[in-house]
Amino acid sequence: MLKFIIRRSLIAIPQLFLLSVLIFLLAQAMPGDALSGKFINSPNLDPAYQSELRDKLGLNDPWHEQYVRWIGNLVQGELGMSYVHNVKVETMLESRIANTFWLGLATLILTYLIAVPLGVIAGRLPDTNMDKFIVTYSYVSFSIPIFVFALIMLYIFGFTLDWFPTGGSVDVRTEPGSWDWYVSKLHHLLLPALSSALLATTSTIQYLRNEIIDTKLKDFVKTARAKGTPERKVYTRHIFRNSLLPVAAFLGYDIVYILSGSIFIEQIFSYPGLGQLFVDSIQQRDFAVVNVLVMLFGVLSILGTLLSDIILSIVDPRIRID
Amino acid sequence: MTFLKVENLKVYYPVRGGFFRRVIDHVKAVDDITFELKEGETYGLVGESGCGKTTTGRTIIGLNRPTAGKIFFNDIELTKLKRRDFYQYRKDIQMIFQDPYSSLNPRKRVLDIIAEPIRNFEKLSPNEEKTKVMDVLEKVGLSPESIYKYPHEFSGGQRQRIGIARALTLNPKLIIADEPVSALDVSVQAQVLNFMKDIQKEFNLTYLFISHDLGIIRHMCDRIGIMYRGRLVEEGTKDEIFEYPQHIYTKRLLSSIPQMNPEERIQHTAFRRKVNEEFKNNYDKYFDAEGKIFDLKPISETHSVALP
Amino acid sequence: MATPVVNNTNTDLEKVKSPSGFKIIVREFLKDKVALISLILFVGIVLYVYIYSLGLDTREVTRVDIFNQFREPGAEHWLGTDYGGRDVFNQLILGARNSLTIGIAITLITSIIGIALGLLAGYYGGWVDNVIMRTVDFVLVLPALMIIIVYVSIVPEFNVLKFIFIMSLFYWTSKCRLVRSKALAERELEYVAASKTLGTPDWKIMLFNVLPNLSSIIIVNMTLNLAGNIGIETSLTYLGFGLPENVPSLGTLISYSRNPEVMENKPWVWLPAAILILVLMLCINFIGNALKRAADARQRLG
Amino acid sequence: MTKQPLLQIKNLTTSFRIHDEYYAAVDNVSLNVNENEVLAIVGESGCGKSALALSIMRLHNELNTKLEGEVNFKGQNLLTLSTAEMNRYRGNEMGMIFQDPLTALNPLMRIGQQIEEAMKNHLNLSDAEMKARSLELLKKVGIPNPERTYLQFPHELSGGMRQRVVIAIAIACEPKFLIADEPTTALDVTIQAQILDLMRELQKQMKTGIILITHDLGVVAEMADRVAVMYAGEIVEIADVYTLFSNPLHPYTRSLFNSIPSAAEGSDRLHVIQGIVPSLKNLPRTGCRFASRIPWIKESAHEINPTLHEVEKNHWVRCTCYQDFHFPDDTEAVKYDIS
Repeated sequence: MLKFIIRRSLIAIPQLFLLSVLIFLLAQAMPGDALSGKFINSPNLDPAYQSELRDKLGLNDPWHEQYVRWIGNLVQGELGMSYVHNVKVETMLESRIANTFWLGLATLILTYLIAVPLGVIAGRLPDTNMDKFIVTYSYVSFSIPIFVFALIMLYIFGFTLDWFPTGGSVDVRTEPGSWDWYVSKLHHLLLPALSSALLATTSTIQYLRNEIIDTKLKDFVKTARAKGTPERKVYTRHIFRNSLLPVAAFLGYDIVYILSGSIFIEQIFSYPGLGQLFVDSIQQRDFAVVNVLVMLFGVLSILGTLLSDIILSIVDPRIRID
Repeated sequence: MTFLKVENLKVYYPVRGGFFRRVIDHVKAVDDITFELKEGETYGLVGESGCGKTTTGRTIIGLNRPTAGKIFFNDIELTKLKRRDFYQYRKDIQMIFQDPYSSLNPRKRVLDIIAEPIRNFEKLSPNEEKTKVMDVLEKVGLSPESIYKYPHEFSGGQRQRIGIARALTLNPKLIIADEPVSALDVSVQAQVLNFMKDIQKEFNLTYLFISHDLGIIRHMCDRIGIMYRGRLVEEGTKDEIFEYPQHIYTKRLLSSIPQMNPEERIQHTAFRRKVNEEFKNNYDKYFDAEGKIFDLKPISETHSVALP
Repeated sequence: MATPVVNNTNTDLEKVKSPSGFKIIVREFLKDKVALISLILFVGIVLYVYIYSLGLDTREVTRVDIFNQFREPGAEHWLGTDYGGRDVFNQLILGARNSLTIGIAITLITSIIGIALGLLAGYYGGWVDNVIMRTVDFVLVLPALMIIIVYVSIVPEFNVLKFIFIMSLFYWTSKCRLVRSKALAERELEYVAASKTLGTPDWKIMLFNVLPNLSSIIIVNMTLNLAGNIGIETSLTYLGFGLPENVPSLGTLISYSRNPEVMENKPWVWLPAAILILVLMLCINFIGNALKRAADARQRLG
Repeated sequence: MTKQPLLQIKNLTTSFRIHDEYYAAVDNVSLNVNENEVLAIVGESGCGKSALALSIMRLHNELNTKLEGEVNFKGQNLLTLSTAEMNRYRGNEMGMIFQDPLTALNPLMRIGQQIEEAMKNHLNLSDAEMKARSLELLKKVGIPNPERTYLQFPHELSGGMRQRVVIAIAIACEPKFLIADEPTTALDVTIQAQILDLMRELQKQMKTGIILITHDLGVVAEMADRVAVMYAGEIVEIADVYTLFSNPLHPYTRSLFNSIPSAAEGSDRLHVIQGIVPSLKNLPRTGCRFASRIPWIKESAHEINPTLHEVEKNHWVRCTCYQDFHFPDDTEAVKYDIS
């Protein structure tokens, strides 16, 4: 198993490298020095001064030197400067990382809280009305674009019914750290997380349902019954266990899915997280911030899928060999 | 002139392992085997799963690439030919497959299935093609009207006949039959086996008959090669193999076949136990220090055994 | 010769003649009323949209008329007007047409790429498979949406073709994976080996033997992908990084809701577009899933 | 007979639902199995032999299966029991061995756990006792290194070893009765011989009653005490193994024997049974079910409602057509297109 994990991790290295090259190339296509954010093309600046500045910043060096320097800075945690706000990118990320993390975590928890029971029920009792309802829900949730769904949720529960706040991550009037503050945070989190989670359940529900239906027909389930195992245990020990374990491996992919969805969710709910920062930065053409965010999301994606594969190898003994 | 000669054939598959998935070892699916087929005979290759019998058949017809060794067909070295020439010469060799369900493309009509080789090798007008296909169908005992049907409209035995019809369209000289009846029920097996014997006489076919079932092999074959772990352990005529087996593995294989006579089963079990004990105790006598099988040595004109 | 000619009683007994693919599909739709309604609704909407839009001129429709700002729905303007005084209904039709057309274009392009690479990878296996699948793995972990957004905002002279290009660059992978895994399984079936022994060249086996056996799965997948691609296009347009301004999309109308005033008090501007997307997506999905069941049923019989 | 049979099947009918209609795969079958006896049920695919095996253990999907008749085990009709009551028998006094040892074992559970599951259900043993017993069982079924295998997963074992594990599970609670459904079909011939020898030995030791389901007459000859031949859901002939092999009477039994290229003797042409095995939906429900496959036998030779006749002691044959049965001569073969 360890061997598998190491080998699988080794695949992530070229992926990380290619990702960084891609972002480097994108950055070259952006105006100014999008990697450090220290320099912007501007018609207001004296051309001679601009050229001097380029030299000073090393923007005329060969590309591989620039690349190595950029990577070196990244690794040391120097992410560059925001053109627009003229602060370090790290500073801009700080508060937003926490917000996105909590939103993501809440979404994940809600996703599994909804998906696992529904998938199990549908798989256990296929072709009943309950199952038909769950399957229809999973089709519907699969087909609605996240931004449409989020908008409708916001319109209904935020504006029309006024059950949830329609923007922000916390009520600014509350004292940070106080009980009310936490409650307010949760209150702000709930609607966006629920909107995202209700759609993220699709794959888990459908996978679980099909897997349980398939597993029920497997010979080893017959063996278990032939041993005289009580029906309840046949389900828990054999059917659910065997079908649920692979679901654990979806975790990484779910993280990736939820992250990319956060771009829309945070925008619609005006939730100050990384996704919103990304859209704002693009609109303000604050490319240094944009680059860091693309890199960050890419790295998280790579780590997420890596995590999935590792979980799968732990869960399924057949993969450990190899 | 030799009809088919397989000389020192080796088929190895790489085993990858270690950190960088380098080739660390080889699975020796076929490990240096030599045998010959005479025109008109049926040669049986027998062995248990994984012994390399199927790989041998598939390599002769070009589905697998040999690692080393030569294959001669009518004195032409197939293994040396370029791709295109290979197909020209190789069309005299055809194959009958194991599974009558998966060996026919479910999306194609019988006409298209049987005409496939004609379209590859002969330029015929659609009408000539149709006549030829109907002709072949009639030969295998199916109605010529079935050309517009799909495979799923036939039973297992009929499908197997369609497969045979397809193999017959190019008038082959050698047919490699890879477990042609093991997917079928006993009564259908009989039908296909009888039929294979009939067409053998009619078209003067040579069969390389690959099977794990010694009963069927005995029924069908003139000469037999016993394979074990990628090598031939014994080769001889049907009677030599069944009446005077020499190698311990052959004996073991034969003693494993269930006796059809319940009166003798106690003796048979005892005999089997004896053979198994000999297999364990005299292992060194039949296998070299590394557990490898020796090269075949002739003990009579037709009978060879892998003994030191 | 001993072989007797044809025993027709044999074939008669075995007449379990399974129905053709088309019949199975018809049966599946007749059985599933939701899918049938979806199909009728979808075809109706598509026909209406394409025919009606023939009489519309994009420039006319998008001309700003400041005096007609935010008219509520009424006789003159079915669905009212937006902040520029433009008729919402006309924009809705044009948007739907553009979103559908571009969704279809992207689906076709990504399908061709995905099917071609997937077939090659699955059929040949080995290093070909390795190279293609590692590429797929890499594209899959890229933050595609973000990169598309970056591309859209920095590429000079952005237009529809460039949008289709960048979308296609990222969304061929799932089809490639699907086709590859199916082709891999198909390759092991003996009919492929049979074709090889009959002298059929590889490209013919791939195109005329393997591909037709994957067709139902591919069609199902394309249907579902169409919904997905329209979803992504409208999402991006909603954020302002999708279709350029001269090509209105359904996402454009919805994006007006980013103004809280419109969101809360003038739902006629954005809600119809949102509902239309919803209806289209649901229709496509129910159709796709009915097709999927038909394909599964066919597989059981085949 | 004074002694009560271990298992008594009376008029068992097993029907499956296909498109809202029930079709009997096992049709009115009655059988006895005694203690310390191996009864083989032999037939081709689709004859209902596996459905019969599953019916005894009641392992069918209950939603689309209907069971009628009686299955009496030690005087208790199993068909009337609730699932929970049935579970007291399964794995305890009745064990089952399946065809494919790979799929019969849970891929995600260690071998030890899978053997102990049966014990946990029925025996009151401590963990240590269970482990000791599992190791003993593994040794008993001929696993060379029980300690190691105990901790392994199914995919780490070869096919023969897996089937040994399946047997170990089946005999974990020392059942009085075993059903073996094609236990060697998925195995190579040398492994098959080993498994058959093992089963024979265990059977003698434990005096188990066994129903052995198989399509292979060779396996029957090696293993069985008595044989029932099934065709189209019915038993067509039943006799002790020596009688059946020396004097088969029913046309189907005789045809079956004649279509096998036996390893013992080499005849040139094999007998082909005319036509095909009818599918469940098209099973003939009246008259002699085998009649359509021996068309050269005149209709009057068959009974209208064929029953089992005891032609000699304990040798039963269905229908009267066996008296007039002969294999087709050349003119009949041409007339009825028999290849």
